Amino acid sequence: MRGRKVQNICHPGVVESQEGNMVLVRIESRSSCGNCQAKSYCGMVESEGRIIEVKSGRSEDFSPGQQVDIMLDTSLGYRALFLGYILPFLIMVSGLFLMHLISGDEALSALTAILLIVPYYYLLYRNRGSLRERFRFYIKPGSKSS
Amino acid sequence: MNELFNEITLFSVVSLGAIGGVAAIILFMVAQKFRVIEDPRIDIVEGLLPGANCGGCGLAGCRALAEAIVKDESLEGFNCPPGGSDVMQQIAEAMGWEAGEQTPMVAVLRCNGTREFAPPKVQYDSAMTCTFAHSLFSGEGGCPFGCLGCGDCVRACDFDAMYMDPESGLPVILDEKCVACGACVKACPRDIIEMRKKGKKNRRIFVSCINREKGGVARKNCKVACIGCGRCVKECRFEAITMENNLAYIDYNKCTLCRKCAPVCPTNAIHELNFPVRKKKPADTDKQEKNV
Amino acid sequence: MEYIIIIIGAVFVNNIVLAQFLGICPYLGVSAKVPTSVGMSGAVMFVMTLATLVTFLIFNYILVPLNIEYLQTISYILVVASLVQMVEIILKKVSPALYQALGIFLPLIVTNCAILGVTILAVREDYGFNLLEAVVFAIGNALGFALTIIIFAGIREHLDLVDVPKGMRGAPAALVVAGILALAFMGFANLV
Amino acid sequence: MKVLTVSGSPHFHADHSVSRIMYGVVFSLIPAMLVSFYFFGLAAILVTLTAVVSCMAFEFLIQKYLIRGPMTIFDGSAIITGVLLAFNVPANLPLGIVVIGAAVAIGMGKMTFGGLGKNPFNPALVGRVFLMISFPVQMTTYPEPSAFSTRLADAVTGPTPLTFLKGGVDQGEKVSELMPQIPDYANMMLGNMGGSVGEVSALAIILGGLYMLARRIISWHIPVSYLGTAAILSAIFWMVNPEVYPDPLFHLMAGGLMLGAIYMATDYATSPMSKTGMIIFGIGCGLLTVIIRLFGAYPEGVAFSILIMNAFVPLINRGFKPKRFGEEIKNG
Amino acid sequence: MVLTLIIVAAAASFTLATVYNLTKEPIERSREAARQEAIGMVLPAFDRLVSKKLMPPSGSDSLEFNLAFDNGNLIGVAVSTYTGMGYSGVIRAMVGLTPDGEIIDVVHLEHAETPGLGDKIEKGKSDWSDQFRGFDPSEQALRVRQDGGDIDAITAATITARAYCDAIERAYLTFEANKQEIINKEEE
Amino acid sequence: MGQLQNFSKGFIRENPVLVLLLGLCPALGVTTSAFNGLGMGLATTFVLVSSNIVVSLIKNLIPAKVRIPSFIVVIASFVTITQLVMEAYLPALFDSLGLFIPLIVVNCLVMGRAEAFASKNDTFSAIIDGLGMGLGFAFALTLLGGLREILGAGEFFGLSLFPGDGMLVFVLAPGAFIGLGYLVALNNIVKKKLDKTA
Amino acid sequence: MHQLKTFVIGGVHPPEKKLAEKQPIVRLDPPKTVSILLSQHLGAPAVPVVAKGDKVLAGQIIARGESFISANIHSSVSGTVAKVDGVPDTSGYRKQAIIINVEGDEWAEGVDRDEAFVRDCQMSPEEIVSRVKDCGVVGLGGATFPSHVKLKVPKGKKAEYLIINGVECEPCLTADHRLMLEKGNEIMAGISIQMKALGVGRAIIGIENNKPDAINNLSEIAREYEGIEVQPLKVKYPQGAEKQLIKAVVGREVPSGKLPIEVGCVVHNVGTAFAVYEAVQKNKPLVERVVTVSGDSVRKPSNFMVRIGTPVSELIEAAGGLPEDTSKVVNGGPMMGKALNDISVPVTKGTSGILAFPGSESRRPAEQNCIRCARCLTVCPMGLEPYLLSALAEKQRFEDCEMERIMDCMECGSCLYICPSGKPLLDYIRVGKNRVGIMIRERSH
Ligand SMILES: Cc1cc2nc3c(=O)[nH]c(=O)nc-3n(C[C@H](O)[C@H](O)[C@H](O)COP(=O)(O)O)c2cc1C
Ligand SMILES: Cc1cc2nc3c(=O)[nH]c(=O)nc-3n(C[C@H](O)[C@H](O)[C@H](O)COP(=O)(O)O)c2cc1C
Ligand SMILES: Cc1cc2nc3c(=O)[nH]c(=O)nc-3n(C[C@H](O)[C@H](O)[C@H](O)COP(=O)(O)O)c2cc1C
Ligand SMILES: Cc1cc2nc3c(=O)[nH]c(=O)nc-3n(C[C@H](O)[C@H](O)[C@H](O)CO)c2cc1C
Ligand code: SF4
Ligand code: SF4
Ligand code: SF4
Ligand code: SF4
Ligand code: FES
Repeated sequence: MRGRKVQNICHPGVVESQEGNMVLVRIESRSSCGNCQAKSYCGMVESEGRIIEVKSGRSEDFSPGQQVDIMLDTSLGYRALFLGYILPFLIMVSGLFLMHLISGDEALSALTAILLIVPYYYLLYRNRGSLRERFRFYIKPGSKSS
Repeated sequence: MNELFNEITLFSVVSLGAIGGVAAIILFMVAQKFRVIEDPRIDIVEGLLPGANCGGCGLAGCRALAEAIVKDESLEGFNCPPGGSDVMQQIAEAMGWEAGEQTPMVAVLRCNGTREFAPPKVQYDSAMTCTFAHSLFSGEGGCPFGCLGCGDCVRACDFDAMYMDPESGLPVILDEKCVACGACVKACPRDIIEMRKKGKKNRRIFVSCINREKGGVARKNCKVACIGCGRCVKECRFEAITMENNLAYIDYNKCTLCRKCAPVCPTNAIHELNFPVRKKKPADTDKQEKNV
Repeated sequence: MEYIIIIIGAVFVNNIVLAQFLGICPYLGVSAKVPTSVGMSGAVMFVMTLATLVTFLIFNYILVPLNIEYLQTISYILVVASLVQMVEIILKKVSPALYQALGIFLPLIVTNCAILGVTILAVREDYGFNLLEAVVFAIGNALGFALTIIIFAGIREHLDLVDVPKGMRGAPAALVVAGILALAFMGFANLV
Repeated sequence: MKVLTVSGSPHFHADHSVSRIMYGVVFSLIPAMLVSFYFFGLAAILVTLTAVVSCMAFEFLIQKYLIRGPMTIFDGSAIITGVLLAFNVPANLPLGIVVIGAAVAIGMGKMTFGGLGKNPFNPALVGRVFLMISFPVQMTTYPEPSAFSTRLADAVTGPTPLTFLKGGVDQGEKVSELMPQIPDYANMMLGNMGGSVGEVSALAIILGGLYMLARRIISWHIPVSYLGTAAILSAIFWMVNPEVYPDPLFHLMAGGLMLGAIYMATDYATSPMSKTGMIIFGIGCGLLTVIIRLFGAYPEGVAFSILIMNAFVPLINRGFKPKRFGEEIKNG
Repeated sequence: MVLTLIIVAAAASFTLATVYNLTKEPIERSREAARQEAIGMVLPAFDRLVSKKLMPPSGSDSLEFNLAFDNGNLIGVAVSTYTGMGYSGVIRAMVGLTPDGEIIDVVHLEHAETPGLGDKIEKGKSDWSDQFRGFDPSEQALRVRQDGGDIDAITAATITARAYCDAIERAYLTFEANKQEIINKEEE
Repeated sequence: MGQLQNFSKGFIRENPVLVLLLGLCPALGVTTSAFNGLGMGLATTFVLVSSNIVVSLIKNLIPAKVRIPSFIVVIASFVTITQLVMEAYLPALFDSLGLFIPLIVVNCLVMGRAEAFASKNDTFSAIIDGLGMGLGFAFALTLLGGLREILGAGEFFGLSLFPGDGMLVFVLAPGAFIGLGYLVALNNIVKKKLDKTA
Repeated sequence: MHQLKTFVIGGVHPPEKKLAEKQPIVRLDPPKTVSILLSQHLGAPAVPVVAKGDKVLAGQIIARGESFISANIHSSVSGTVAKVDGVPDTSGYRKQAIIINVEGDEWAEGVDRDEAFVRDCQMSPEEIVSRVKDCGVVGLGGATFPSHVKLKVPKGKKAEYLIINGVECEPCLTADHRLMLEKGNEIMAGISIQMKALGVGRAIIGIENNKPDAINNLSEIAREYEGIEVQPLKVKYPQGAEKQLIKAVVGREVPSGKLPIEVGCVVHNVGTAFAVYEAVQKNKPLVERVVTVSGDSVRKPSNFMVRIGTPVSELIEAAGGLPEDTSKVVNGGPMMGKALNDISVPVTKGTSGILAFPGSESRRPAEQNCIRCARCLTVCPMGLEPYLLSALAEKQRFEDCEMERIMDCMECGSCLYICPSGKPLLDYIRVGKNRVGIMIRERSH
């Protein structure tokens, strides 16, 4: 009954396929220069977008080709941001400064800093299951406005 | 010679080759993982579309339509109202398909409750939005079906195809600009605007009223309301007119534009657009001319 | 202290967008939503730092010793472009869920202009930065970028609601806002 | 019985209107205006008049020919912008520059965004900062105050207390040695010091502020938090080293702090909506003002800090919402 | 695929190396020309130039001293000096000194001061820097008037003016500190 | 679309700066004077045309998957060549354009034309396209540079127009944004007028 | 001085204009015909149980509320059913109504029309509730929510306080005020009946300080009742709104989107208490109510006891008719009432007042740009940001409206009252609420 209190981020996409209670949705990375011929090549971001898997109890309501909106809690978005970028950033920088403090060697500390994110990513990899559980998406039929 | 090709050349070639190699491997992997399988035809189709992103096709923008068309490999069921059949024809040519014949449509206003015919009984003094006015009261003229005149439809039109006539208090649709995107239809809280076939030579006949009240009641608020007398239904030989809830409706697919029905309507609720002037004027054609 | 001065300098005095004119495209283009601009900022922070580390190494340990500094542009662009992609790929492999969430959160990842600009500036002679200073410089610039785009996303949300006159809507208003913002930021002149 | 009017509820409306509020502000500015006329004479009157007239003229022209909107020049907001712009420039500023300032304030600061209430930045300050940066020489040459002055542009010029002190401290001189050379606090309070047209008299400005508070045109939150923060921060520095950093009282009365805190930080369109937001805004302005004054290149930081905080207003509005009914369940 | 890119990169770098080698000379030459021009502007005609680096009494970098000889006589020294006190960024200037330490002329080499304000130190933009001609730092104070010196500041750009004085003074002080050595040079 | 149209569209209707809003960083960064704007515009045009030529020549030799990185390398090479040649023969301009020359490499305009046009068309069309777009870019930059120079310094291409200094703000960062903002608005109006007459 | 209790966030103080304050309630005779709408209450319309031509008596049931939230409707007069047809309601749309031609004034059997006061009630709580339901009692405070529903405490919840709403915070209206003066005993008895039904030990009557006579009168009577007390309140609109009243009286805040029972309170209007008394002690269905006729255009501001279904025009006649310059007639209070486009509409159970204003007072101020003065947000008693909600709704950004809690708005009108730029804030907020409501409903099924 009650309105959602959480804030959502919305992103339009197109249903790619639908199996079981899983809907695969392709979202476009809408780059800044929307009307540029270079489109997605600019900035060298992949162009065709990504496939998002959405679990939905009403997956049969969605058919391939349909325009939908994918939604995600803003707070989850921030969490993803933290795990994806901020935390490795912090690890990298603190590794850099620590190593520099210890060894005083620039090349060594730089390499350490860069390599430190490898174990971080490994940890992420080990936890991918629980992350999958946590990052849930909602789906709804698309609207023109968004 | 040494001037041009020295160890700098060597270092350059080697190091950049190495960097390039590493980059290549990474980018190669990228290409593998995120292969671009986008059909180049989508771009072509998109290029042909007008780019108004109006949503008239029912999809989220021109690109979406282009994708859908290419995906279906056919134009069946797709329609770009702003572009019209011209664009569809072009796409068909570009793709080497047959273009499906499109019926050009246009928006019509099914209310003639001008200040003259449905004089205002009260004065509205709130936000100029039909949606709110509709929720507040039946309207200045008292007709609970008629146009409220706050112009939600006009604001919804992206193509400058509508304007509010200050005289009549009704919106006016400019046929030549209307691309049948349907935005106004959605905007009107009273469903007054209908998308109809443009018709031969732009000619259209329709009942310009959607009042479903009983005749007397409807007539009390508006002189040109459809009173549900049924004369037009009897007059039409093509069974194009139906009567439901005291309201006549002309089916544009059946109507042959024979013009028989209009003169018999006692309230002049039936509109003829873009016809030549009748030779023998029935009682009050002057009113009809206003509507053209 | 040194580091703090570098950061204050990069964030306020020589703001990357408002004074150095780098990363204008994302400034104008990134969606007018505050959360998105925060996301963008985080991604830029990570990538900018990483790129600075890598290019610093390449510059000081390959290009300088071999006397081929002139290959800076071409090698940097290759490095920056592939780094950005690599982060993406790794993230996708490592945690698809995370990757997907970020895909919804961020409309675009990183624009190279700002990254490339900062990596080139970080090894500029007259700054004479050592590695740590270069990294702090990169972080400062990322923060400066974050500050401006988040402020601007806020203003944009406001402008979206108030019906800016037709001719000024969109980019023109955004640029004028940037201009006034740059005017205001001149107040920080000579702060460090 | 005439035709009935149908409108949504409520059917009562409070006795406010935009122009009443705006003219209230204009009225409250009169004391400061009189003080400026007293000390800077005809020049101040001319500058004020020019600014007001050109602000109204530019608003008229832009509404009429560019935006084609309704006539708004008599709602009083352009008058305020004009007066405050004039109050923020030296009395001997060439009138041509005043007109440019008015054009920028109204054209760029206000009408670019659609006019009253839509602008994210304070128009008068946009005008002032634009002039400050475009015409640094003219904008930093201040006439000396003199009672019933009738002189025009060629008045004796002198530094404002802020420039004087900053210049001195930058040269390594001590605050205690510099202080005796500037007007004493009583004179500063009354406005007998060098400075922009309307900023000199703290007393007159406070008077106007009290009037606006009494009429509930503004609330206390922004001025108090702004002045309070500035006072506290400058007091901390002063306690650390009184020879380099002047005392808080000096900061409060010198320069445009009072004018800024009471008239310009409170501008509705460019300040936060909620009470907490206003306090955050005031604190931000206070911090920035003191930092710029003490460490920046400019002796005065009020205009810059308010403009910078203006930029944060949408974020503040987003982050500090009014307390909602039923938010925390307090049962007892 | 990888190979293609390596080849492309190699081909590109090969071309670049060639262009680099081709332009190396002209770049050197244009740099040298700029230096010569600056020296020429601050010194009278000379026939021989000897360069040497000297550390200033204060400052992190050494200064380049160009001793100019005419007929074997030291006729002046062109000092490439710098200051970090500018409004934005480092200011570099070439200062010409007579063997007595009097300033012949000053010309800026590089600065990032505000156009319209600080850039008045450029000779083409204003004649402000002409006041250094014939200035004798041993008798007059190389400081702006506001600071009790004998140099008129640039209106509204005191900082730049102050910085410029600092740069010149650095050159002068270094010159004074190493005067002996420089004079000795003459004797070599 | 005729070649002429291909060439001319870059000036108003599809002006890369004023309409497509591409490459704004250099557009803002270097336009302190009309001359700098023109210089930057021409440098970009050179890179654009040369890389368009090379791309259209080698388009068939490059496998699709490494197309983008190869194009990057090609573009970066031309940028470096520009850099070197400029430093050698136009040292003053080189100094004032500074960082923005290497940044041509990330100018979406260059990459965009290479990818969207040159890689699909013959060499001649690619040259025309590059020239059109590049000169449109140069046009916008010169316009903005001129505007800023006139308002900010009272000069145009170094020629003094009126005595005095002008409004300093226009040579500084804020002036760049403000000038471009109103130019874009103006161009919108002009474009609308053109569309109406068309 | 001791600060009077009131609610904390927001609120305005419109001119009170209680013109009919001193006018005793006058009972009006039944008119010639009445039109009794089938939907006079919140919830589903009642279903008619009579047909054209039927003879009916006053107090006889003529339509039955069949769904869970609905209410019975009784004839307010005796006579013949002329037809069951659409008649324009207050907004001009036709709604089904039973139209009765009045013949005499005979009452149905079982209705006790004796005025004598009966204090004690012997019924069990269940019996009370079912009697209230049978008699078609609905909330008379404005929302016309069926009272029997509110008298049943939902499972798992517990009511601690019955709060009686005698605030009458709307300007002009004096119906509750007069009722409290003239029917104090009956109201008190009604309250104790309601307390019994709800099983609560305490009832608090909240009355604003501008009605000292009512406060005195009820305090006097309350001494004879255990657990009932009178709480004087500071004058502030919209104190009468349920959540604000609870906050003012017991200091609890009903969470967003929740009902008062969440914090152990049930709120009833004094008129409802009186109606409950009449239903339970006198078996008299809700067929008449007190209506204030007032406003600057009314010649004789009065309080009338009228039969439901009487045309508004008759009330106005009884109050001396309307002067020529009248240009707005409002059904309800000036802050929440509905402007009528036709004065022939019938009185319903929810009609608390009929106000008429001259032209000078009935026009809205001209609309200007929002100057972001924050007045609307300062006065919003729900702590919302009306300027934002309205702008979002105008831009059709309904999802954002929902996020900004548009559904918390109770349409009190404080924001639109205070706005200096004459922004039609509430109009757009209503559009937004409407659409968000649809969105929420679509989502939940
Ligand atoms: C945008 C801007 C740029 C400035 N650039 C310089 C500059 O390059 N050099 C300088 O000395 N002062 C510059 N100033 C002025 C200083 O901030 C400061 O006001 C001045 O140097 C103080 O000197 P005065 O004693 O002449 O007023 C600039 C001011 C502004 C607003
Ligand atoms: C803004 C607003 C003002 C209200 N003012 C009053 C009032 O003055 N008196 C009153 O009895 N009810 C008022 N109500 C209605 C009450 O909220 C509540 O519905 C009523 O007291 C419940 O009692 P009832 O069910 O017996 O009507 C108001 C409601 C709103 C939303
Ligand atoms: C869907 C709905 C269900 C309600 N259920 C109950 C209920 O179970 N118990 C109760 O005491 N009141 C209930 N109410 C009544 C409200 O609390 C409130 O008294 C009524 O809406 C009138 O209040 P107002 O005049 O302030 O708007 C309900 C109201 C609605 C709309
Ligand atoms: C309390 C108050 C303070 C104001 N302060 C300013 C001001 O500092 N500068 C200004 O241009 N306008 C000011 N105005 C006028 C008006 O609000 C301003 O022009 C708006 O920013 C225009 O949208 C003020 C108005 C009020 C009510
Ligand atoms: S009139 Fe209606 S259908 Fe026609 S273009 Fe306008 S909005 Fe679309
Ligand atoms: S047609 Fe509909 S939307 Fe248009 S003005 Fe009339 S009521 Fe409003
Ligand atoms: S009260 Fe009116 S003018 Fe003030 S903020 Fe609210 S909507 Fe805007
Ligand atoms: S009408 Fe709604 S938004 Fe306005 S003050 Fe009342 S509760 Fe708040
Ligand atoms: S040119 Fe696009 S971000 Fe710099």
